[in-house]
Amino acid sequence: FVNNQPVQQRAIQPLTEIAAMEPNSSKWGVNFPNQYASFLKTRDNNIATTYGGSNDFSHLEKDPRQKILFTGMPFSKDYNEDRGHEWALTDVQKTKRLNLDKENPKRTPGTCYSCKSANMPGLWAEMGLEGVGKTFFGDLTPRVNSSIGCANCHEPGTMRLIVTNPALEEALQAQGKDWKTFTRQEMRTVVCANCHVEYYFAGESKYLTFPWEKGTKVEEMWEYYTEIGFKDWEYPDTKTPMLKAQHPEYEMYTAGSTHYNAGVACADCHMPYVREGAAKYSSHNIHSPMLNPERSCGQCHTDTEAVVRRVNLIQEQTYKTKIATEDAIIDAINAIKAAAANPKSDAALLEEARLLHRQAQFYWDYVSAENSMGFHNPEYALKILAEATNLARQAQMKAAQAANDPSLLQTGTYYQSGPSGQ
Amino acid sequence: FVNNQPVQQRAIQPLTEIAAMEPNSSKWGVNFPNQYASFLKTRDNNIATTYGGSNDFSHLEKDPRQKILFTGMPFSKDYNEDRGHEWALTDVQKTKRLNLDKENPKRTPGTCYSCKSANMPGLWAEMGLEGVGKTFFGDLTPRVNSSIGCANCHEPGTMRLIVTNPALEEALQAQGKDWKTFTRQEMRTVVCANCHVEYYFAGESKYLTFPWEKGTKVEEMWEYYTEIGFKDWEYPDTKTPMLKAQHPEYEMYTAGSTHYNAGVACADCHMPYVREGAAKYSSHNIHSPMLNPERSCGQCHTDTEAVVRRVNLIQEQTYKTKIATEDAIIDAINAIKAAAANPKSDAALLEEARLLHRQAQFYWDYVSAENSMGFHNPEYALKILAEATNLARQAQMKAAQAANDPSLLQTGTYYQSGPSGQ
Amino acid sequence: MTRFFPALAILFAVFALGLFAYVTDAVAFAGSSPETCANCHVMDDMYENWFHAPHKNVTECVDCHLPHDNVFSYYAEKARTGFHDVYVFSTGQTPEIIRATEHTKGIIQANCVRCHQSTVDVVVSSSHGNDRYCWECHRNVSHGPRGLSLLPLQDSQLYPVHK
Ligand code: HEC
Ligand code: HEC
Ligand code: HEC
Ligand code: HEC
Ligand code: HEC
Ligand code: HEC
Ligand code: HEC
Ligand code: HEC
Ligand code: HEC
Ligand code: HEC
Ligand code: HEC
Ligand code: HEC
Ligand code: HEC
Ligand code: HEC
Ligand SMILES: [Ca+2]
Ligand SMILES: [Ca+2]
Repeated sequence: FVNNQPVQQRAIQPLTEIAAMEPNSSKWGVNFPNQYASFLKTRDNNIATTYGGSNDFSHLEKDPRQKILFTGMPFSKDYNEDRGHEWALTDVQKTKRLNLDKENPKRTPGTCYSCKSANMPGLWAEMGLEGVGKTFFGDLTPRVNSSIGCANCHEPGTMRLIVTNPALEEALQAQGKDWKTFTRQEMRTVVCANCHVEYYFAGESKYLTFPWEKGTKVEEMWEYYTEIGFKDWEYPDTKTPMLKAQHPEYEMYTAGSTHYNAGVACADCHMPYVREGAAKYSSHNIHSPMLNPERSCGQCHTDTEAVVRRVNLIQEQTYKTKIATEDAIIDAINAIKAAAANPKSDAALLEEARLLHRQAQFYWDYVSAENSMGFHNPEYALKILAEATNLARQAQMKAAQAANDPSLLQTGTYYQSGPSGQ
Repeated sequence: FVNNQPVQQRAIQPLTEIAAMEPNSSKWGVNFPNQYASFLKTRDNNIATTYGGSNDFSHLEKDPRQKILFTGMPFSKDYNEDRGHEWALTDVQKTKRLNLDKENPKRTPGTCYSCKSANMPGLWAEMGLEGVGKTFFGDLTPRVNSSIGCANCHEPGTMRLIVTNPALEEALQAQGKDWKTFTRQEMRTVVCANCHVEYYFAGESKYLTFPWEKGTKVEEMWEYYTEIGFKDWEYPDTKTPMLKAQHPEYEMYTAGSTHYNAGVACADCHMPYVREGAAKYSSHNIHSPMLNPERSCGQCHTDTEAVVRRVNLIQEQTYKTKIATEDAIIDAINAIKAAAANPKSDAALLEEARLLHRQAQFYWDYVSAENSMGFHNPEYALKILAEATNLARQAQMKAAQAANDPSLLQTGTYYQSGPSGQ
Repeated sequence: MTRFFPALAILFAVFALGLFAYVTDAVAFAGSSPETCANCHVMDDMYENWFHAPHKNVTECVDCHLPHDNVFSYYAEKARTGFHDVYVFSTGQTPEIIRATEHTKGIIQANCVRCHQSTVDVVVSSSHGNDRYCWECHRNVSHGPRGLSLLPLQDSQLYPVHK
């Protein structure tokens, strides 16, 4: 059997040549059938895990508090669990968060395609970040026909991992970093930061920007947003200038987590090596490691059961603490609403209450919108939630002071006021 | 290399026979000079680490908030960092927490010697837990002449680890556990639970009791104390029936921590093996593992620097969060004081405020009195602090509602009112 | 006919074994060279990690993985695991993650103690037995740093040289 194995190739022998930024993954697949075949499997996964997994359940139905927390902005209409990379294009096109009225000033810009398609590297090369931002989403649609694909992560020919999103390149530069000097192990994390990061659309041209100028910790992004005076929307009735955090997986993970500290990369857990006969390759069937912990964790942890038990405990503790924070923010919202409706309220104190509300919700969202329910960095997640709860309670107290009305200090208002909570 | 070693003795060859419960460790030391010599070194350590270490600095000076939090009870007079086992007897005799007035109903009972001396196993055998509790501390002093020693942990002859404190045996029994069935590895943790646990003195006979009937998690001990209506003291002016938590190392560590989950024992980190010639033995020089991480952590973690960095980060995050909790509790105390002083305050709401205050401080103390600044179970510590802060803020809000006075909602009162904070 | 059967059977068996030995390179398997174990690519990780671990200078795979109490149990176990491994490998049933069995762990533990008796006597040879494996603490002695990425050690066949 030793002699009857095919001779091992020591390097990849390309069968066909791939053009730079080729959006069609099936062409790359000719050279790399294993990676391509595993990649296609992201279409078929539909298995839920306790808090994540690949079925696109609605977060708003699972936890109706979030409907209240996002009142007045698109996430209160439609917010589903993420699923495999092959679904990205479908999902962005069908979400009710889009505004497809071209004449409306709030129309959805082309920027929303940034992280959903292998056509983007080509489009960025052609139009730049600014051009994409200025184009209406609907106008870009005909030019976008592939979901996420090889071109989002690889350079053809060498198959090196590369930064393909210009917004990431700029954000790294703003911190004085050049990804071209990164090691291969670093790239196994940074390549995910093309997309799994907090972002906002800067200015009229809806320029895709990562708020990392001061750093990627939650305090640093908060400071950045405060300094530029950015808001995603105004919370109705409370009139708080709000921020929405989105999938800060990269930021949370790299904020000194145990695994990051120890040199572990995203791909180590989410793209473990798998064997096909005697050959090994990186699984491109990216999903929750809880669906195959033996493979994802077992390469480093011999007692897989023990670490899975830990994941469960960490997530449960994070989830419970997160819900307590949500309850506190909802109490604050109700108090601020009442205070804002009261013409006698002290304007300065009310403004303080709003600022506390804004910060509490951004801190909470940094944990809530992050997709690992705390696992990527458990201590950091819990520390942030402790701060967010403290801020939310202080927001409520300031509102009561502003209105000089202790009856605004009701707690547990979410439970008292029926299912809508309002 | 295998054959040129001297022939080894297959078991421990005792030179002298040791009597059961022999309090004099130097007698045991004749048979086990290495263990005894390392044990004696706990006298000479005097090195501080960032949050722990072996010099007995004052916690009240390092963080004056604790003086406020313990107002009205002995810990506000004297509360120092712990140091080596050889100091236990000296330290309990010199602490200003003692009440040495034999006629005073609040006189210190003999129970305070329970965890400080190798004479205790013998005294328990003679007087029982009840007899020790009924005896005045001063009256027991002449019978106590050794600090902690071999007899607190070992059975002579076999040198097996054993439970020597009857309170631990009873607490385990109450949970349906029999330590005699425990594995050797389990005993390497349980033997520390003879002392490193939360306790209280039950009833008039000051019967040493561990509050574990419902379990050892913070919620379970809280429920237990609530059910039996126990209080350690009444907070002056607020009139809150308070609880004091003490060194719950065993409880915190075993509450699903990563290391406990993975089968690691206290002795693995605090009593690492050391080599003397070719043979290795357990270091009995018990202290902070941060004083020799290469040995304490280095066999399991090859990158010792990385884990030490992690300890620093975990402790820093826990410390900051703990201070935020203290600030919140102090705000609550000040509000409740004012509400209690106001004759118009609503009694029922005020009572609710007190209950919240009681719980917030017990939760906080479970983390604060635990001696690892979060490291033994970082996620659990932070989760508990998040809850404690939430409870403290709610206590403050309830007090403001009770007095119908929004001016009680001041935050950061510790900073506003000068060094005494009151 | 029945008279010839045993002889024929033996002849056939010798032939079959010879053929088996030829196609499987079995002579190598009778030895103790670690490269032999690594013949199966599924043993690559263990080989690579043993190669980079402290024991490389002093041990071969079989020093830990085969019993050393006497020559019979050594070869009996060698044959047993050898056939098991070959069978599993040849029939394509190799599990994703290979784990030492409890049986194997017992053998390894005895070997640690065999070489390190003098060091560990005080701590393991007590009247109350020893209930942990040495490598619960010495996580890197045999197969290199556990918990660190194994991937950089494995990339040569997967990835073109990366500048
Ligand atoms: C040490 C292993 C590990 C590393 C490293 C890691 N993750 Fe995860 N990740 C997990 C686990 C475990 C979950 C939780 C899955 C669940 O709840 O089912 C998760 C969840 C996720 C999810 C949500 C999955 C789902 O089920 O919906 C995303 C997205 C994600 N991680 C992206 C990343 C990114 C990007 C990085 C690097 C910045 C990263 N991960 C690093 C282990 C890891
Ligand atoms: C080009 C943008 C992009 C890049 C690069 C990218 N992702 Fe994603 N990822 C997405 C989007 C968009 C989704 C959600 C798709 C959906 O739900 O429709 C997603 C979903 C996921 C999920 C959830 C899958 C599930 O079944 O629930 C995981 C896990 C994940 N990504 C991990 C990674 C890792 C690890 C990397 C880097 C190796 C990475 N991603 C790189 C955009 C990207
Ligand atoms: C910087 C990259 C990036 C940008 C820009 C971006 N997304 Fe995403 N999107 C992601 C990632 C990563 C995920 C998967 C993680 C998650 O769902 O939290 C995702 C998931 C989604 C999903 C599936 C899950 C859900 O929330 O229902 C939808 C729909 C979606 N995005 C729509 C949009 C829209 C609309 C915009 C523009 C307003 C947009 N995205 C802009 C990276 C991005
Ligand atoms: C979400 C990001 C992402 C996408 C999309 C992606 N890859 Fe990869 N790919 C990776 C990462 C990460 C690695 C590991 C690289 C390393 O170890 O240096 C990798 C490795 C590879 C390798 C090297 C061998 C191996 O298996 O480790 C090949 C070949 C490859 N990918 C082909 C493809 C092809 C073909 C596609 C499209 C079907 C594709 N990749 C899409 C992230 C991606
Ligand atoms: C590439 C190596 C690697 C992979 C893959 C890996 N880990 Fe880890 N893990 C480590 C290292 C290194 C540590 C730090 C402790 C140590 O040195 O052992 C660690 C620590 C942990 C801890 C303790 C941290 C805590 O907060 O309790 C848990 C739990 C854990 N890992 C779970 C997982 C899970 C679950 C997976 C798979 C989804 C996984 N690990 C994948 C290397 C890895
Ligand atoms: C995984 C290693 C580990 C385990 C297991 C462990 N500890 Fe610790 N312990 C530490 C570290 C690290 C510190 C922090 C030391 C510092 O801050 O200097 C600490 C601190 C302490 C302290 C305070 C030390 C000082 O410097 O004052 C005590 C007391 C303590 N532990 C007792 C215990 C007990 C009892 C157990 C078992 C129930 C236990 N430890 C289990 C690592 C451990
Ligand atoms: C008989 C009671 C008792 C037992 C049993 C006991 N301890 Fe202690 N321990 C104490 C007391 C009391 C102190 C504080 C002494 C002082 O500060 O005067 C202490 C202090 C410590 C310290 C702080 C040392 C320093 O230098 O700061 C550590 C660490 C510690 N113990 C760990 C352990 C471990 C681990 C075990 C079990 C193997 C254990 N202890 C068993 C009573 C005990
Ligand atoms: C159940 C065991 C137990 C009992 C009962 C106990 N202690 Fe301790 N004591 C400890 C342990 C363990 C430490 C070390 C950990 C620490 O300081 O938190 C300690 C530390 C101390 C210290 C040194 C550190 C400091 O706080 O200044 C003093 C003094 C002390 N105890 C006094 C007392 C007094 C007085 C009593 C009776 C009211 C008492 N102890 C009852 C276990 C106990
Ligand atoms: C605070 C608890 C404690 C005290 C006090 C203590 N020991 Fe130990 N001792 C242990 C633990 C834990 C072990 C490890 C036992 C095991 O691994 O089964 C141990 C192990 C031993 C062993 C077995 C060999 C070894 O080194 O592991 C000897 C002998 C021993 N101790 C002697 C003594 C002597 C002599 C004294 C008094 C000077 C003493 N011990 C005091 C906790 C203690
Ligand atoms: C509880 C953890 C633990 C266990 C279990 C353990 N060891 Fe150790 N061992 C250590 C530590 C810590 C040292 C380092 C002592 C030193 O450096 O002074 C050590 C040292 C050694 C050494 C000397 C190393 C050198 O640098 O020369 C040998 C050999 C050894 N152990 C073998 C074993 C064997 C064989 C077993 C199983 C019977 C075992 N150990 C079980 C923790 C452990
Ligand atoms: C007997 C073995 C052993 C000893 C001794 C040990 N650890 Fe660990 N440690 C583990 C295991 C097992 C894990 C869980 C992750 C894994 O499987 O690697 C872990 C995880 C960790 C983690 C990740 C958990 C987190 O919350 O981030 C840190 C940090 C760590 N250890 C630090 C230390 C330090 C510091 C010491 C010494 C004071 C120490 N360890 C001693 C076995 C040990
Ligand atoms: C024919 C290919 C092949 C060769 C050559 C080989 N192995 Fe294996 N080995 C395997 C396979 C396949 C498994 C998985 C078997 C299973 O899990 O049932 C395995 C499993 C193991 C295991 C873990 C299972 C157990 O028995 O505990 C050990 C240890 C092991 N091999 C050691 C060795 C050593 C030592 C050598 C060299 C003397 C060696 N192997 C040579 C294919 C091989
Ligand atoms: C110094 C002793 C030692 C040497 C030499 C050694 N091993 Fe191991 N091996 C171990 C130990 C210990 C384990 C069990 C690891 C565990 O359970 O965590 C193990 C486990 C394994 C496993 C099962 C995989 C696993 O992680 O459980 C395989 C396969 C294996 N060894 C093969 C080999 C091969 C092939 C060689 C020679 C290249 C070799 N070993 C050399 C001690 C050794
Ligand atoms: C064939 C004999 C042999 C076997 C089997 C063996 N060792 Fe060793 N081991 C040695 C020798 C010789 C050294 C000294 C190596 C040196 O100094 O470079 C050593 C060194 C060590 C060391 C100190 C170096 C280090 O890595 O920290 C430890 C610890 C150790 N062995 C533990 C083990 C454990 C655990 C096992 C079983 C899994 C084991 N040994 C199996 C012969 C052996
Ligand atoms: Ca998902
Ligand atoms: Ca100390």
